[in-house]
Amino acid sequence: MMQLFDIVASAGLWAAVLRIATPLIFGTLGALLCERAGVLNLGIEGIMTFGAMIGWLSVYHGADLWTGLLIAAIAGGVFGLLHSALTVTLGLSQHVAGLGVTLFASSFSYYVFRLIVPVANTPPTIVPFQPIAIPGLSDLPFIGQALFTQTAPTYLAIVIALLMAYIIFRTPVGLAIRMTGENPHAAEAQGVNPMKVRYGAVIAGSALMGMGGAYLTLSAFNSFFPTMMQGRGWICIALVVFASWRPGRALFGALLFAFFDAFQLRLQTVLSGVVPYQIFLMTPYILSIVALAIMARRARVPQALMQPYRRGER
Amino acid sequence: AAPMKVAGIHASPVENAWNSCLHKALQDAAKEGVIEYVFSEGVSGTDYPRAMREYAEQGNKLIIGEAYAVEKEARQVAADYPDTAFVLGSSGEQAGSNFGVFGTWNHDGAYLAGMLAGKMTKSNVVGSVGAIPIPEVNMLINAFAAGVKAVNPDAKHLVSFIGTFFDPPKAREAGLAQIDAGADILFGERIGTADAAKERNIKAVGSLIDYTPRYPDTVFANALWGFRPILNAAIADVAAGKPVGNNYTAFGLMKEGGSDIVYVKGTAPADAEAAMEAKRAEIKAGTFEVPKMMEEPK
Amino acid sequence: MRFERRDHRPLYLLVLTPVLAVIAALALSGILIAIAGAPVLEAYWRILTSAFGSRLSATETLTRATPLMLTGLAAAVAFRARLWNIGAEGQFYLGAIAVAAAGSQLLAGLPAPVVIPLLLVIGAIAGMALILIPLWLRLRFSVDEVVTSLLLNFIALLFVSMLIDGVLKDPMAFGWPQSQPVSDAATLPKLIARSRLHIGFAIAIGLAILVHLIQSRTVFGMQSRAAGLNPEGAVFAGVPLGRTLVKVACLSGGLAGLAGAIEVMGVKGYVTTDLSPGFGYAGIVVAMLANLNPLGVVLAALFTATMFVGADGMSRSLGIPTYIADVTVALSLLTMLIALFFTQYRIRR
Amino acid sequence: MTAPVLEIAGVSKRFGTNLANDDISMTLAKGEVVALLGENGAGKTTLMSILFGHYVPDEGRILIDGVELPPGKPRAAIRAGVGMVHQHFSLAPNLTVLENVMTGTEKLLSWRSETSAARNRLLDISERFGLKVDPDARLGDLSVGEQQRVEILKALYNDARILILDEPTAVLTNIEAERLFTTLKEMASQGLSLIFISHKLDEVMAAADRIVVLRGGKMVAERKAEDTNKAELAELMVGHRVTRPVREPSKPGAVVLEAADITVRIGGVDRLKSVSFRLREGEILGIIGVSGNGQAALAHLLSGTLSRNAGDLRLFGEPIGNLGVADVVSAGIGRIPEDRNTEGAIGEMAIWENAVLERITSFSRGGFVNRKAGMAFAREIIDQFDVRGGNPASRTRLLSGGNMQKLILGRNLHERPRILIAAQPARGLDEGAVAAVHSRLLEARRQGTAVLLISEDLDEVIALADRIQAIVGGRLSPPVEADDADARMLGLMMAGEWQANSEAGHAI
Ligand SMILES: Nc1ncnc2c1ncn2[C@@H]1O[C@H](COP(=O)(O)OP(=O)(O)OP(=O)(O)O)[C@@H](O)[C@H]1O
Ligand SMILES: Nc1ncnc2c1ncn2[C@@H]1O[C@H](COP(=O)(O)OP(=O)(O)OP(=O)(O)O)[C@@H](O)[C@H]1O
Ligand SMILES: [Mg+2]
Ligand SMILES: [Mg+2]
Repeated sequence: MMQLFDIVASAGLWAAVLRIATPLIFGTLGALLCERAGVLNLGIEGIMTFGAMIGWLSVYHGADLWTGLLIAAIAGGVFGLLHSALTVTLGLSQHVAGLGVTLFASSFSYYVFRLIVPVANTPPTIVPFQPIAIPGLSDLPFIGQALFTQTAPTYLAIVIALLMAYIIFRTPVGLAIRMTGENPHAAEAQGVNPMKVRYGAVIAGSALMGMGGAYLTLSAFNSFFPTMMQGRGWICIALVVFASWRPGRALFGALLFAFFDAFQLRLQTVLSGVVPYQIFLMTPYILSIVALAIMARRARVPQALMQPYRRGER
Repeated sequence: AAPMKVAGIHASPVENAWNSCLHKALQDAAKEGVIEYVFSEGVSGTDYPRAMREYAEQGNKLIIGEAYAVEKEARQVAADYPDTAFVLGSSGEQAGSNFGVFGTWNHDGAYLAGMLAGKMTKSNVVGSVGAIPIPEVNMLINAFAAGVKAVNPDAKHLVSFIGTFFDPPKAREAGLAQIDAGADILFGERIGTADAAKERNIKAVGSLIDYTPRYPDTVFANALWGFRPILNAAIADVAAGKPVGNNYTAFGLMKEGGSDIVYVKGTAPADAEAAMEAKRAEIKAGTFEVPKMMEEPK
Repeated sequence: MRFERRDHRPLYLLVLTPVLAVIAALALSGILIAIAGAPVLEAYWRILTSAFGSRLSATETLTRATPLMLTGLAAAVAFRARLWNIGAEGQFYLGAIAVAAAGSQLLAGLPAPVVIPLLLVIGAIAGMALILIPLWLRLRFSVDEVVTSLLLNFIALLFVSMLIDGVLKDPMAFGWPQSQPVSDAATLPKLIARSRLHIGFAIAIGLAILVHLIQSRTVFGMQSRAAGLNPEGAVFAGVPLGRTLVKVACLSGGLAGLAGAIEVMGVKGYVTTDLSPGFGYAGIVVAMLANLNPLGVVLAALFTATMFVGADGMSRSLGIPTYIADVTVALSLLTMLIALFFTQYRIRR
Repeated sequence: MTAPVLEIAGVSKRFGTNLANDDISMTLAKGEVVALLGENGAGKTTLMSILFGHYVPDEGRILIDGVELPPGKPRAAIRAGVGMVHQHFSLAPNLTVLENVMTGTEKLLSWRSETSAARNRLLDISERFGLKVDPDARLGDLSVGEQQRVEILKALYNDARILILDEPTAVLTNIEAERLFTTLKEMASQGLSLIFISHKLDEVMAAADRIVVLRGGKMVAERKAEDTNKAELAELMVGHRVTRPVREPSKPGAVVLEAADITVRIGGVDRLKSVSFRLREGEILGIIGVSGNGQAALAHLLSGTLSRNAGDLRLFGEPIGNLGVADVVSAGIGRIPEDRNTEGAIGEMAIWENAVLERITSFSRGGFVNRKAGMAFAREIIDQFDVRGGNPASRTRLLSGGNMQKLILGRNLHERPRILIAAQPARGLDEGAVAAVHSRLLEARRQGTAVLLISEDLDEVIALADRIQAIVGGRLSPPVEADDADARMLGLMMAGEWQANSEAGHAI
């Protein structure tokens, strides 16, 4: 019991929570934006993979880190464009188009990576984002080390979460997005073009996914590996539901999930071998499902989620 | 003679350290003109037997790879293609005349690195980050721990498994968690661990390949494993028309010159280095054998 | 530019569009092949011969299509009733592990004609058991099953990993986490000797026909379709909604579990955590390619397997990165989806 | 005459092979109220959708104040002052009233929604036109009538000068409808021009200045309200004379269904409170009431999709427990649901499947559906009940509302049920279709079927029912003989006035 308390009370744990959460925050916000406009984007796993690959590749070829992140965002946006073309213009089934995009984006990432990067004994590296100690704040005891010694993309992710909450609930374009996700016919009747809104939301959301992937290779690590995404994209899809489609709660959900993960890694150091490690790895998923069961009744699903909108068809 | 046609089949991407050992040795051999090398990577278990068959049908004389996930089927394939030699990483036994196996036994180096680490730790806590507790990973981590204990019986040894072979950011987090728990030297069975050590300015030990160039001030020792001796032995057998249904593991042992430790001199205390070098000589001479403990480390 | 739904689907279109889709996919992956410096035309030829050019390749293609047919059917059955089961991957693994558990220990020693059907049933039941969790959550708490069934995939895989690392671990595997093998009696007979093609392939086709009959001819098929299309209307017409969904879920989960069982009994013999290269997810795409038609699933699975096995073999014979196989499959799926769209819609202005 | 604010010039629109609008031209003057009339599928909604920019016309132009609107751009239409209230509401239930109204009214890429200014403006408008709403209420929590108000406010908020209402009263109660038309008249007097679509000829006669009639996509007539009458309009719409059938006297037989003190509770609310009634062979018992007073619960209870919490039900004299759909159907109870699109039919399934689904046990053996018999059954219904627009194998969604209703009637009446539960059987139908449905109900009555008619339409109930009970707040009034009833009295009953008088026996 004492040991558990020590783990939770360690600043290192909370710093890890923020690090582990960062790609999830980007991804979840991205998926959330798409879904708010009525489009489920299961392309996320592949888009994050491609973001991780292309962001890293750009920096490896001399771009600076921020340019790498930007390129990952743009690449994500391009896949968002593909997903929109399939699901918005053609109105194809959103699950399937998304799985198709994931399959394509991830295998394409690996293929491109293998063509461009010579196979070496260890994967080539870049110099990743370095932690920024925020002057003043980072000197605070405990909190300082836990919260204010992250790399720049982590701070960016948090800012984007707050910004997105503001945009969705406080600006005209946010209202247009929500309306499109609730009832695209109503949006159209008010002169808002639901197709354009969906395109915009999916492209922007996918750009965020690309950035989330790039965090893994530009900050959390310094190389790209095929298959390194390890299901993080799917977690984001779950977190959107967990967050009842609210950016603030998405931030919270990502942090909570990351907490489980960071906690289990530390728990292993004290309980190693007593409990099968798979149990630890399962916990975040099980708790997500439990949380869903508790929250589902209150969650307000965007009513037009997964419904294609075709003009002039009833 | 014309170079021998050799195919490599890798279940993981070839960046994966273990596969990269094979891949590098094969590439080197190809560069030297000894073999002609083709390969597939990221081959799933379902597709693995087909890849073996396809390479066999394409006339490759020797097929190098890993049977771990397909032990039964791999032997079946070998039986179906008696004219092709298969030499695969495996925990099982060789079969017939054309199915050879090898293990990855670089635990000698790990033990020696542990001897250095045991003398270097100030917090008296060291940690190991592994993929999943399979025998060869266990053996390595146990050997490291045994090396530590041999010189510092009071030291505490932490172990974490990340549950997958391939998640460097996660390995890094696992390493950080161990540092937070007090470890000041990390044994990184998985890539990513040393990144944690680097970030927190502590020392780390690498496995299979030499990580020191990648983490110059962090990784001070590596338990190397060389595949080339195994490959050479297999090529020689094939060329001589001898059956390859052998266990080639021994060619990878330290006393056979297949594995070793490389370390940055002067990082550990001089007496620790001296003690370690003495053990190293004993191992090479065959007078000391590092215990092979395959059970999951606690 | 607008799209207008076609009233009639002319036959030439139904034939032509898929062909165009394949051509488009091949053209696109041809670009990537050319970038890798390989001869494109030869690559196409190699795709064809690698998929069907020899006894080995043809049987391999059919072998790889087998689990796709079953997971494709699992998805098609569920989606028809608007039950969004994204969890076929997890159900696949549970089916597999159940068979490994029963086939290696409980039922060892029984003769093949007894043990094989018994194990198939056990695998199906395991798949059903898993899908009942998201279904229960949906019926009881109205939790969206897309997410829960997706998450259960990870849990199921970890669960399997735990079992094959623990109670079901094969002591003969030198500590590698893999299950004990099923007994020889439990191994599915081969359809063609000296190949991997086993009777699971025939079972899958038989099940596709059976599912087709169920969906098109039976009361349950009609009711499940009604429940999917319009739950309120179905209730008014006396369709027992909950019971129908449970039946649909059992059918879907059962098929996915069976896919895992058959893969173990027919191909691999035991369970590891890399038993499935995403068969469960691929099944969803297969089902959609088939427009949720059970017989179409057979064709779609064959198509997908052909593309994969063909491109995979091609990459080996031309020495270009293996990942081209998945890229080609992905491109074919995307172009095929678009092609199917144009069999249903026309462009106007 | 002043220049028209709106001119529709030679508009044509084709869907596949179907010419939905055929060279239609019409005008609208400032402050004028025009009613657009026509059978189901005549092309009214299509024309208005073109005007509003939802659809792109194949030919023709729309001019506002003499300036041509770009086709297919709802935004341009809104800017030009066109507001549209859709046949099926286009609102988002999860958003607030204010959010529904504000969508698209501000520059999309601005950094702030001016919410409080918008709230004030909305309150101003609602004050001015007497359309009261709470801007911060969640839309889904509002009644249908209030939602209708929001739809109109949305248009007014955009400074609409031309307001189009597509069947605005189809889902409103009489009282709400009256209130709506008062408001609309008021708007017209303030200079707004209005086009409304309706199947209710009374409304059309009362509210419109001018009436335009469409038939089969063509404009067939245009009349000033004072120069025409209901009969002529009905004939213009359908192309031949329509008369609603009248009820002949009949001798009701034995009581087949008897309810005593039935209570139904849903989600903690009593939807039915000690409801009692008796239904006899060969009679039509009309249940009138403003929607939302328990009609749905009553219909669902008798349809087998809801169970009661208290009270007794006797079917053919036998006491019975809770009934499921299968029991109800096999007992020979026919059911016409209130909402044909959600409950009555499954649009994506074939007509024959919809015909047999609720009695699937009689069309199957050993779990297998007898498709041939089902198709034959559907063909019989199509022939006997004059269902137009599809064959047994075509998708039901392609049927118009009226024809879908005929299909539902047909599958119920074909087997000559002993009891028929008919909820709003003529809602949203055109004059011709209404007449067809009514005569079917009367014919069933003649053949001895006991009909429970649940309706909000007083005229319909007075015309069809032998006896009438009102439902208010889940309670049922005592019955009155239809011959003794008049609109005023029924209006009082619907307002719950019987309770005061019921002690005095049937004093009214
Ligand atoms: N989106 C569409 N796609 C294809 N055909 C359509 C579409 N909308 C309308 N139609 C066709 O146009 C014709 C006119 O339909 P419309 O909805 O305008 O009728 P309406 O006069 O509004 O009928 P109602 O009184 O039932 O509302 C219909 O017969 C139908 O065939
Ligand atoms: N998507 C569509 N494609 C083709 N025709 C359609 C489509 N939707 C409707 N129709 C046609 O439109 C016509 C009118 O349909 P509509 O739904 O307007 O009927 P309705 O009487 O208004 O129904 P309701 O009373 O439910 O409003 C029908 O003839 C139908 O065939
Ligand atoms: Mg209409
Ligand atoms: Mg209508």
